[in-house]
Amino acid sequence: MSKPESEYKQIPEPVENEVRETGAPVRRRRSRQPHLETSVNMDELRELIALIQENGFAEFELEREGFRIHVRRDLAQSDVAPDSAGAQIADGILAPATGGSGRGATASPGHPGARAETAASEDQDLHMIPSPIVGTFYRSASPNSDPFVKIGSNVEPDSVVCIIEAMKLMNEIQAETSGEVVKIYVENGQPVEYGQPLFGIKK
Amino acid sequence: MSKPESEYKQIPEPVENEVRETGAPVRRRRSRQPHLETSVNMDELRELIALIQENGFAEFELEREGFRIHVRRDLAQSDVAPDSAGAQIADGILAPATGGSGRGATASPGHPGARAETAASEDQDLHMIPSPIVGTFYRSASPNSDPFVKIGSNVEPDSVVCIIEAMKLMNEIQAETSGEVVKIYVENGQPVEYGQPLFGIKK
Amino acid sequence: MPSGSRKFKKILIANRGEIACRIIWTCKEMGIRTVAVHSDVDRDSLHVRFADEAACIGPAPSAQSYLNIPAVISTAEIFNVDAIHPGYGFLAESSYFAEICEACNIKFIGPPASVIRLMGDKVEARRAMKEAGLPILPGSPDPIESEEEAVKLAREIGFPIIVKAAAGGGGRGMRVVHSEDELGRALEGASTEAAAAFKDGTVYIERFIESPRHIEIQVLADEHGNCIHLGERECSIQRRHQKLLEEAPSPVLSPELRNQMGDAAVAACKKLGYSSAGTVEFLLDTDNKFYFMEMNTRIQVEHPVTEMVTLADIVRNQIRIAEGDPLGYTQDELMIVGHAIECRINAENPETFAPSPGLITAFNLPGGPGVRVDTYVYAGYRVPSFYDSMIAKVIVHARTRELAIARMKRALEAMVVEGIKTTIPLHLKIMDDPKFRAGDISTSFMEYFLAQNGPKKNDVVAVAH
Amino acid sequence: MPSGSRKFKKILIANRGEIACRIIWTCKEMGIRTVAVHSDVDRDSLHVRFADEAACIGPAPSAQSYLNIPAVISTAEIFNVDAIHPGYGFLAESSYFAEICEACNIKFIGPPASVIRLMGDKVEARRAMKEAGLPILPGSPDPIESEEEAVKLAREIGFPIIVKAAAGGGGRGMRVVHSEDELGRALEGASTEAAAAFKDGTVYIERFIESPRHIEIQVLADEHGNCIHLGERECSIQRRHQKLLEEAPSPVLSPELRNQMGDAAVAACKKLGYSSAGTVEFLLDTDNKFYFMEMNTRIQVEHPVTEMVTLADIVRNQIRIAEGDPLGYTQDELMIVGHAIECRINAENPETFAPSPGLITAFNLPGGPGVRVDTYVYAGYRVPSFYDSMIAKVIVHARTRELAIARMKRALEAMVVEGIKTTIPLHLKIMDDPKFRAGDISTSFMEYFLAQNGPKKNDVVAVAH
Repeated sequence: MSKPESEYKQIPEPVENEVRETGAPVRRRRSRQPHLETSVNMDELRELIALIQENGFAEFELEREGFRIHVRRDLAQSDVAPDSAGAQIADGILAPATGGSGRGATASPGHPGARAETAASEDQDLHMIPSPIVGTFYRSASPNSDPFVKIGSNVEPDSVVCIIEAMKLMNEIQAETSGEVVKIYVENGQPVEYGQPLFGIKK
Repeated sequence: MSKPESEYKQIPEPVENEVRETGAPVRRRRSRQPHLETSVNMDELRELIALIQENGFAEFELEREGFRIHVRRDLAQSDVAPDSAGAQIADGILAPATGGSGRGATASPGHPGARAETAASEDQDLHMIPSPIVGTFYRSASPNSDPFVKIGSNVEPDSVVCIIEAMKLMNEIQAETSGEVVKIYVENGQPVEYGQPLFGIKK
Repeated sequence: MPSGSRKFKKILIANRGEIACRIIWTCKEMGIRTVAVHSDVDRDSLHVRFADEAACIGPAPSAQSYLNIPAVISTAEIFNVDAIHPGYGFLAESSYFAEICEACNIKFIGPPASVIRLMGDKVEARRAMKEAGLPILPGSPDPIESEEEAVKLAREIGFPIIVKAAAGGGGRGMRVVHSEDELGRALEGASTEAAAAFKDGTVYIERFIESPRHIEIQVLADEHGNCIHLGERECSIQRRHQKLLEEAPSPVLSPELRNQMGDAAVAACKKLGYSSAGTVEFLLDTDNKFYFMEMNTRIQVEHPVTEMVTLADIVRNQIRIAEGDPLGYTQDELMIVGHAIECRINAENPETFAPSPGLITAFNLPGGPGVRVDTYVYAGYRVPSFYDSMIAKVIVHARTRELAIARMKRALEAMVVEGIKTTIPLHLKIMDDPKFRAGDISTSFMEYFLAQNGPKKNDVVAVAH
Repeated sequence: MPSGSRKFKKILIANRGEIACRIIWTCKEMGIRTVAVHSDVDRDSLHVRFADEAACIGPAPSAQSYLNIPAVISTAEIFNVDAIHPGYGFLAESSYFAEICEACNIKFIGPPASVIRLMGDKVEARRAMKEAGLPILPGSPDPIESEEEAVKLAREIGFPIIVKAAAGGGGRGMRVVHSEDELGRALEGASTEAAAAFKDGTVYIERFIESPRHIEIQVLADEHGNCIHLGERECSIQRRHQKLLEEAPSPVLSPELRNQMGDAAVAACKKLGYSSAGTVEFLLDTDNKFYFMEMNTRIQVEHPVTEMVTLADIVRNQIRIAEGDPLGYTQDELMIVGHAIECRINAENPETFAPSPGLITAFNLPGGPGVRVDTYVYAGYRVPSFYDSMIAKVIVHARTRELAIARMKRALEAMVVEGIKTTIPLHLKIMDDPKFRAGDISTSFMEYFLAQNGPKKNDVVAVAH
């Protein structure tokens, strides 16, 4: 940190139209819900579940080499919320998908978000604050200042919860929700990717 | 049929050990039940579920070499006999394999047995007499003699039901079961492949 | 090791799809680690799976992910890469991006930013290439300022002429003009279209050649002034200026004409100070006269046909050049063996060309002698609707063009893609076309072909979800 | 068209697996219809799917289906085929089958039955090839009748010697003998093993060469007396006399030695009246002396490496020769470009070599430059336990051996086969072995390699159901 000129190297100004829109980094705010996309087998499972739903089975169970699905539907009380049933099934599928079960797949060992996402997926009832950009996560404004938030902190939508450094620019991230911080998924100084869960908020 | 020497051309005698066992054709008898190999993928699973649905099963369970499927359906009234249900599903899996539903597949348009087998799979309760060899199917000993059997004929295990010509040799095929001939799946003079259903017998 | 030589330990690939995989294969062969960047809908793409490291850099729209320079650079810095390979499309021809890489001490795998910028402006490129000795079509050396100027110039050149966007590409901002009274409207139309597409309404005019061939020369130039060409590619089979299939060599080029065009391209690149792989595109008229059209300062989709007939690995050459190595062989050592054809397999309705993204339910790749497939999809993959529709390239190589056509047919017949529509049936029909088989092709081929094989009146146009 | 030329309209392929698919690809390219035969467990095999017509000819055991001559001939007659291609294995080297085909007026795609029979008897083959001018190892020109005769001969030759079965192949009925007192037991053991395996206990002895290379010459001969060779294949990487990977060209052959061995093979084939494709196998000792070992009168598993470096289609040549055509090119026109390697991917435990049949749950094929895959399996296919364990061949081609090794590594890394065990990890380790990389290989390579990389003591040997 001795020579800020070299550390905080200035990016040349854009000179071409085609990419100017995405030019120099600016302070951003998170704009998206957490991403819960899963890998390959999800599609088959989605089809399978659709089939089960369409056909109105009371119970469905499938077990196969490290993979097992079991669906039961109480047809007597059809007012059971289908959403929660769907969520449960999605959960069962999410975990192995992250582990790289798909075909044609070698896991990406260096994938910065892999571990954190797995952890995050366990916390069903929490509201996630995902990273709006790829960069380096900092819990405080400078090495010797206090973290913006800790476990137990209460946040409002405009509370700054962390900084993500990208291309030497410090982007303050706001909570955009209110509630209590109950989980912090990433460590200070850790790289984060787009959409990676940062905080779990209990409303 | 003018020159039997050329029509019924003689095959040279085997001169090497390695294939001598399978040498000249001899009269054979059918010796094997149809093969019930399974392999499961989404397409087959979809067919399976459709099948279960169509047949209105209350419950379905299949377990095989690391693969197990169990489906139960809430039905107010159901008198489906479980034994025949099992047979139906086994047939259901066999049929599409012949039809070429798998991936990477172009149907074999010239496949001599495709149509007949599909037809045969519809006749669930019949005992099948399959062809023990590949060859040409004849219903009678010569063009101007009567067919060995007709619809309604009663057969005993040693009854000759047809001739299959292979390499100019006429192979008499015996019924190896007793009962009434209710279906004849192939036409006189038609090529048949190994395992292709020839007759449906009602016990 | 020559001075300035630097060995890359890790490369970031600022792209997706088959070209990202293609670059990964060569990096693996060279022992270079790879970092994939991807949008959030591309998590299941094979380039993410086969790269050593990967980061999601934004949501599906390209502008927020694959064109998001701060996100790409930030990822490059986090993963501490030595170089960035831009592939084709996206940031590949952004001189701004190349400059940023340079400023951040990340080697941009491509030519100098100044050359990218020069070749990106079609008017400037024509002027520069004319100075460098390449024949150009009679026409405006400068942007057209007024209709009067255009009329005067058009009279000099003689009709038909073509109006083109200076910043153009992909056929947008173009108008063919057959007579003086059409000129005014054509200028206006082309300029408006160009302004909308490229944010630059500048247009120029040049002589229009009916039914030319599109022939391009692949060049390789190192940073030490060495430059060679790898022969030509025949890319005349186009629909709306989008190439559909490409061949090497061209069925009509004599060895003399090949050398003449190749030598001209090499001489121009040397004068330009070009380095890396690049492609000089020419129009070839029916008298075998050739005219410079434009230069692509990047790897091209159709590079594999050249690789098949020369056994060169063009991506490896790009990387070695970027590392500062001199070219590994000379023009005299180049050998062109046999004939190669590439068919672009797009997720499109083969009759209406409507995009057909969606879930691939079954996938079988052709194998056997002389068949190469570059792809990033697999059974169970959902082709997203956000990007280019090309899902695979099938490339064949055989002793002769006739054998290559037969090989392509059987390869396409053995290729199974279920769940989405693809252009495989279209390519199969092209392989059977008598004019194609005779090598009697030009950039008007597809107009003729589609008139003969167009969709039947009552066909339902199925646009997938 | 030369006299005796006949064009095939339809060919029956008396085989299964990847070679049946391989033959179908070429038939499609030649516009020849194909008939597949298959056992009842092979209904879902790709050769059945991609042939124009198909018939089930028997139950799973080969003797009742793929070796069932009446069923094959009967099918050929029903479908009215012009010719039968036997592939390799099964009926490919049955002179009896070739004779039956001839008697039934069906062209057997291979050499004359008399040549197949001659080359099938290893003692007779050695005598014939010696007469035809090929160097053979010092040893018995005749079957050994008694131990006394063997002792006398062994003293002349000098120890070590090897006892071999006349009808042998695949390493059965072989014994290396280092001293006179071992000789009696070796003769008896080899003869007993040969009698059990081949129903013929005849043995002979010859000089044993320690750590030779296995080098084979690919020949093509037409029915008009023309014969050429396509260079050599290096097949020294074997385990229990089963080839695991093959290369072309050999890392040690000089152009002079290649010509010498090739010319010798061609001269011998001409004297023999050989036609079709064939392979003359040689042992090469450390002094670069070569000795005739045996001749394979059929297409070989490893033929693709030759196809990669010569751009020849060997199956096409077989068919054209069988049609009565003269060879399409001369020895002078042959060019060997670059280096090719083939890895045989077997459904086996890569450490214990126990067979691993079963359901393939995921399957991804490598693509990109210089990679060819010949296979018949797919995701969802169940590898049967009745046949050969080879499920695929991965072949790469690059400018140099070093680049080919790097290419093979990345291709194997991109190849995913889940649900069964395969030899992919074994091949990956071989690619990293310093001796292999240096080209320092012989037929003893795998003994050295497995001693270094063998299974750990506590490994559970997983034999699949």
